[in-house]
Amino acid sequence: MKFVQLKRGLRAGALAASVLATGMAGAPYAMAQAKTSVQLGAIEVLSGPNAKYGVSIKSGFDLALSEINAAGGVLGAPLAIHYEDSAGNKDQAVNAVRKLIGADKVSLILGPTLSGEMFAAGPVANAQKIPIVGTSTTANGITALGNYVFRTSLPESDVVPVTLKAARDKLGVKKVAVMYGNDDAFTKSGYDVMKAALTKLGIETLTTETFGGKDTDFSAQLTKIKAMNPDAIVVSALVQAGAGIMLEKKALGFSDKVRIIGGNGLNSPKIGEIAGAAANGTLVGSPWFVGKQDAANVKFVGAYKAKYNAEPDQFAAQAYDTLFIVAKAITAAGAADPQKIRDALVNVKYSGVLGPSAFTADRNPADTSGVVVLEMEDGKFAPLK
Amino acid sequence: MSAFFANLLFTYQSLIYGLGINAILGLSMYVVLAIGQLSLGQAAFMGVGAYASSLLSVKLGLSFPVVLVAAAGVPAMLALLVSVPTLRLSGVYLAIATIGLGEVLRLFYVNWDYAGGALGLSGIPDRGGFFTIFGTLALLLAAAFAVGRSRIGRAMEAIREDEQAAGVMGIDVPRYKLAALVISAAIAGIAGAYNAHVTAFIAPGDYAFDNAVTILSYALLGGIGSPLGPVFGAFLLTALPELLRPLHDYRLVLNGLIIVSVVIFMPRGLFSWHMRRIGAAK
Amino acid sequence: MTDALLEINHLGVRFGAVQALSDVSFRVEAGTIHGLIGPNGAGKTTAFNVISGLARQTSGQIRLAGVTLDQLPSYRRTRLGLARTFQNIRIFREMSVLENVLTGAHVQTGGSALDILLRLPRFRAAEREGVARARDILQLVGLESRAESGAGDLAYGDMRRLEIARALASNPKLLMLDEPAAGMNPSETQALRDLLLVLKKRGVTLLLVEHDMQFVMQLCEEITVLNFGALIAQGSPQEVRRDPQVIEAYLGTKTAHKLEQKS
Amino acid sequence: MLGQQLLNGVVLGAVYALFALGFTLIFGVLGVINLTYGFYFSAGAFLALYFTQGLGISMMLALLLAGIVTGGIAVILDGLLLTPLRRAKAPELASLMVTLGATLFLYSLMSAYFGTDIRRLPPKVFTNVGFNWLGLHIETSQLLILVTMVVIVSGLGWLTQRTRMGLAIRALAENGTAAQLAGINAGAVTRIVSFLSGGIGGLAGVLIGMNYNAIEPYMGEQMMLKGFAVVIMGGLGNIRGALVAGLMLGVLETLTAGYIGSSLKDAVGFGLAVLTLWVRPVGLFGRATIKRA
Repeated sequence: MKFVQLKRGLRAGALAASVLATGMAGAPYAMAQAKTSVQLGAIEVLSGPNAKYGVSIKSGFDLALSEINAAGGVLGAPLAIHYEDSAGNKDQAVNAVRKLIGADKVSLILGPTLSGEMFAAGPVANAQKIPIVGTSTTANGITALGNYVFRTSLPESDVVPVTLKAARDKLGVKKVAVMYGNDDAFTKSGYDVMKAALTKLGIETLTTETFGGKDTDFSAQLTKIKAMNPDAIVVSALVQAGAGIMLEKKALGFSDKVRIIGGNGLNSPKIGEIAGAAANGTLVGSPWFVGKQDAANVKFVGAYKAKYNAEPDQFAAQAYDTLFIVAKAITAAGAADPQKIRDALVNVKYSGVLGPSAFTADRNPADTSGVVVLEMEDGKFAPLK
Repeated sequence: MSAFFANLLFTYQSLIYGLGINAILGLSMYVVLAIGQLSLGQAAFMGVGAYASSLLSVKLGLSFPVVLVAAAGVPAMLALLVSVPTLRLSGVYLAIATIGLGEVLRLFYVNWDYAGGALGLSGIPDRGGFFTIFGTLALLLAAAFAVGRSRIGRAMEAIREDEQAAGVMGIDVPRYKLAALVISAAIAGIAGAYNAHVTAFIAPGDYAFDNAVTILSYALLGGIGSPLGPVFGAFLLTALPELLRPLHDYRLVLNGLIIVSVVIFMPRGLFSWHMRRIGAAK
Repeated sequence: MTDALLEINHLGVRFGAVQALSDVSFRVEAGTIHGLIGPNGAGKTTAFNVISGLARQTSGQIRLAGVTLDQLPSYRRTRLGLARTFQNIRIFREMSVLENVLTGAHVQTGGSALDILLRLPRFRAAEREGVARARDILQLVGLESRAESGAGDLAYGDMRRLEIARALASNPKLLMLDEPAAGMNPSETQALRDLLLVLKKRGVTLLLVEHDMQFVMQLCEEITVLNFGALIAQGSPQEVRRDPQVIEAYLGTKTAHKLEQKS
Repeated sequence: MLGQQLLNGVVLGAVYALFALGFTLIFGVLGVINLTYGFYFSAGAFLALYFTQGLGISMMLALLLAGIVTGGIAVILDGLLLTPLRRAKAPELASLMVTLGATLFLYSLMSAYFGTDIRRLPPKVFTNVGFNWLGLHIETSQLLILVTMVVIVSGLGWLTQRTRMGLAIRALAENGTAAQLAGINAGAVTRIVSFLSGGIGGLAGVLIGMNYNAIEPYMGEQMMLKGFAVVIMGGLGNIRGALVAGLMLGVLETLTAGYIGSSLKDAVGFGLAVLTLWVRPVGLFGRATIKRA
């Protein structure tokens, strides 16, 4: 009896294996389509110290997902996202990519959250010819990982020069001090962009100061900067350090005219929440801000608030648009086939809460016309007048 | 059928590689703990191996065996330098000094533009695979057993139990401590090279305090009665986050709970078997 | 007189404000059993620690078979033929009895690291030989039946004997025993005395710290007496027993009482 | 500028010293590197947030309450985790490991529950006011840190040197077994020391969270590395040493950032710690006798 059971078990196993084997040969995507839904994967930082970014992104995806599926999904079937938590760890991000491709058979992967994770996970997806689309990976060199690696977030090099030019032309900023987090890929590459842009715009750099991403004390650097009397301080930092700099700058009695000019990292409502009045006057460039008054954005912000009882940040907005872009590409591809989706993605044009978007030949976002320079006023970013 | 396994291997490749690499790290920790020293520098030595090997691969395109020699040699040399002051220090001082080493190296990588600075080093070629990693692990395990079952293994255990009494047995305690730290650094460096060459990307923050602590927990969870303990501990702690994936946010919570329970209820580790320390039949 | 194995010259040890030993000199002749006695706190264990290299003298000299030991680390002294036991038993409790003795034979055991890694026949032969020798020593101390037991599981008296076996394994010229009879019952003490006499016959010189006066007086040919870190008497058991300073040092204690009765 | 930089340094140093005090106390007396210490720091900040925002208690009272509650947590954790190990005479490494697992557990529980968003004390609860004097600038929260540090240091000094309890604490620190033989209730002293250490950690968390106005679950872990450096420099278990080493580190870091280069700032701490280990392994103020292994 036992033997028979064992034999039956073996046969079932062999059957499953043969199904999977055909799957490997290329048919499963058609099967998946006929079966139920189009499978996407998403790798985000959902636990650990950087979970705030991943959670925002997931919220954006989920909102877009419910809207897409409420409207009938794609290719006549609902869209499904398998979430994998990378915990901000590149090894786990790689594990997740492999699991999504090998076990979940996804047609496309969203994420990972951090540039460092993409540098490790991107090549794996690329080698398997599965498109992988980062929504928050702004470091230099991301899309150079391969033909299947995309990103929808504007790299800093498209945004920062716009901000600095506005500061020079509208506010008469001629000499600045620069501060950047030197132990983080994101803030360091942001600094590289700032340095190049400052030179190009002919703005004088009085001093360049660094700090650690987890530092809380910036008094030494700011005291030194204050003595040099700059027109503005250009800062490449993430929210926590950025807000700390603003608070300390105010505490040290800088004139309000000395503004902070930041990169993408400071483009978060959290800045106003943490730094309060000290954040006023901060300039950032962004394709999006929460108070953007076009119909698509008003609808998005309203729906987001209704669903999560919180204001969306730029990570959520970027994720929200990205899922629509991907859905449009899948529809254009006509099948949940990774190769076809990739080819469709390259050509897809979409207009969402971030304005019009498309990809360049090297799979970076093409449209930078939407970049506006924002100014922090009473805890909210609004366009610089 | 083979496609099924090919798929399985693909899906769990980095997990499987991770098991092997972390087991090697567990062994490197074992070499130090077996002599009663507590080093929290294993992650730092791993990082030195990773950086040294990756730079040679990426910048000079050297062949993998050559790269591996450097991956073992450079951290070993560093260990030699570090051990001069730390050998005089006992227990917790060595632990904290080696934490300092990790932190100093992190700052060094961050400021070292040739090695990519804060951006890290990407595009590391895919070298060494299943057989390299697990072959190394098997070799090291065999070596650990061979050494354990000899006068060297007995001397190490003697030093772990009672340093002074070991000295009275005629054992050159400082030399043993030095050798243990240097060898463990070389082993960690090799693990670092494997890790770098299968994940394609390394960054300064990859070898920080957290990782040192994780490596230590491999050995403590598994127990140090024999070299199998840390290997077993590494397997478990590497597989655990993957097995616990469905728990999402509460994954690390459970991970911590497991470590606490093991230490309190099984203070000698999960795998408390003691190996015989004699290299001949009875 | 000419072939003193151990020579202690003007030894002084100071721990902070405490002068643990001051100007102590004595010689241990080869082939003898030499006693080192004195009331508690006299500095006997300190002397042992300094001779074996676990503590450093602040002045004076130690010579073993003509070699100056002064600043040598303990393992070098062992290699020169010195072995010791500890008052508060310090065996390796997590090893087996046999492994303990083999550890004691560390210096005697051959096999380079390469031999060990490749498990060459040379190495295995050395291990076999080591095990055979260790078993002989265990037989000598009467522990052969416990060879495979965990050392931490032994009875107290057996632990003391294991410590002696471990010390013997290094093939010492001078064996220093710190209260070997402590905690032993009369029959164990008798066995220990026989063992020490056998060792003496085999040419091992013994330096003995012991509180059991009867034991010391019966065994030792020469006795050195310390009190408050200073040498107060030296000589044969008969001489020492009659020494007024010694009697005074022990006066009021049970031992002193015993001493007087015996004389 | 030098005056302001020195003041910046002293304030930063006070932050380090304040954090390190409880850490070094627990090591000095109980002989354990208790990695859960950083958690009390985070927990204190979150508790203060809850007391002021959730219960509407005033800031000063919340500060005190947070210290008391974190002290209590420390006592409970010590009882649950370390007391069983002490009783079983487990090796030193086991205690390190158990606090490690507990740290992982506690931090991740906290971030799973509260999220990892940075929180701040609302302005109506606490607003910093700046004072200017002779061209120097200092804030209320910074003054509060300096004052608290002085109070704690002198309080600990009084407790350990002038009271019977202090005598018991010193005896336990000197030699656990001997203290117990001398009739000291080691359990009670352990609980008191855990309470003090946890309370100091919690207070430090509130004050420092308030000063930088950023409270998040992992804030304690960030402090641990600097804490290690200070405790090494001052000598493990040395309260006066932690104070002086903390201030020294703060001033040197600030001067390095201000006059040499800010990228070297973080290297100062571990550079000094490593130097201390080379030259004087027992720390600047440690006694020359090291405990025998």
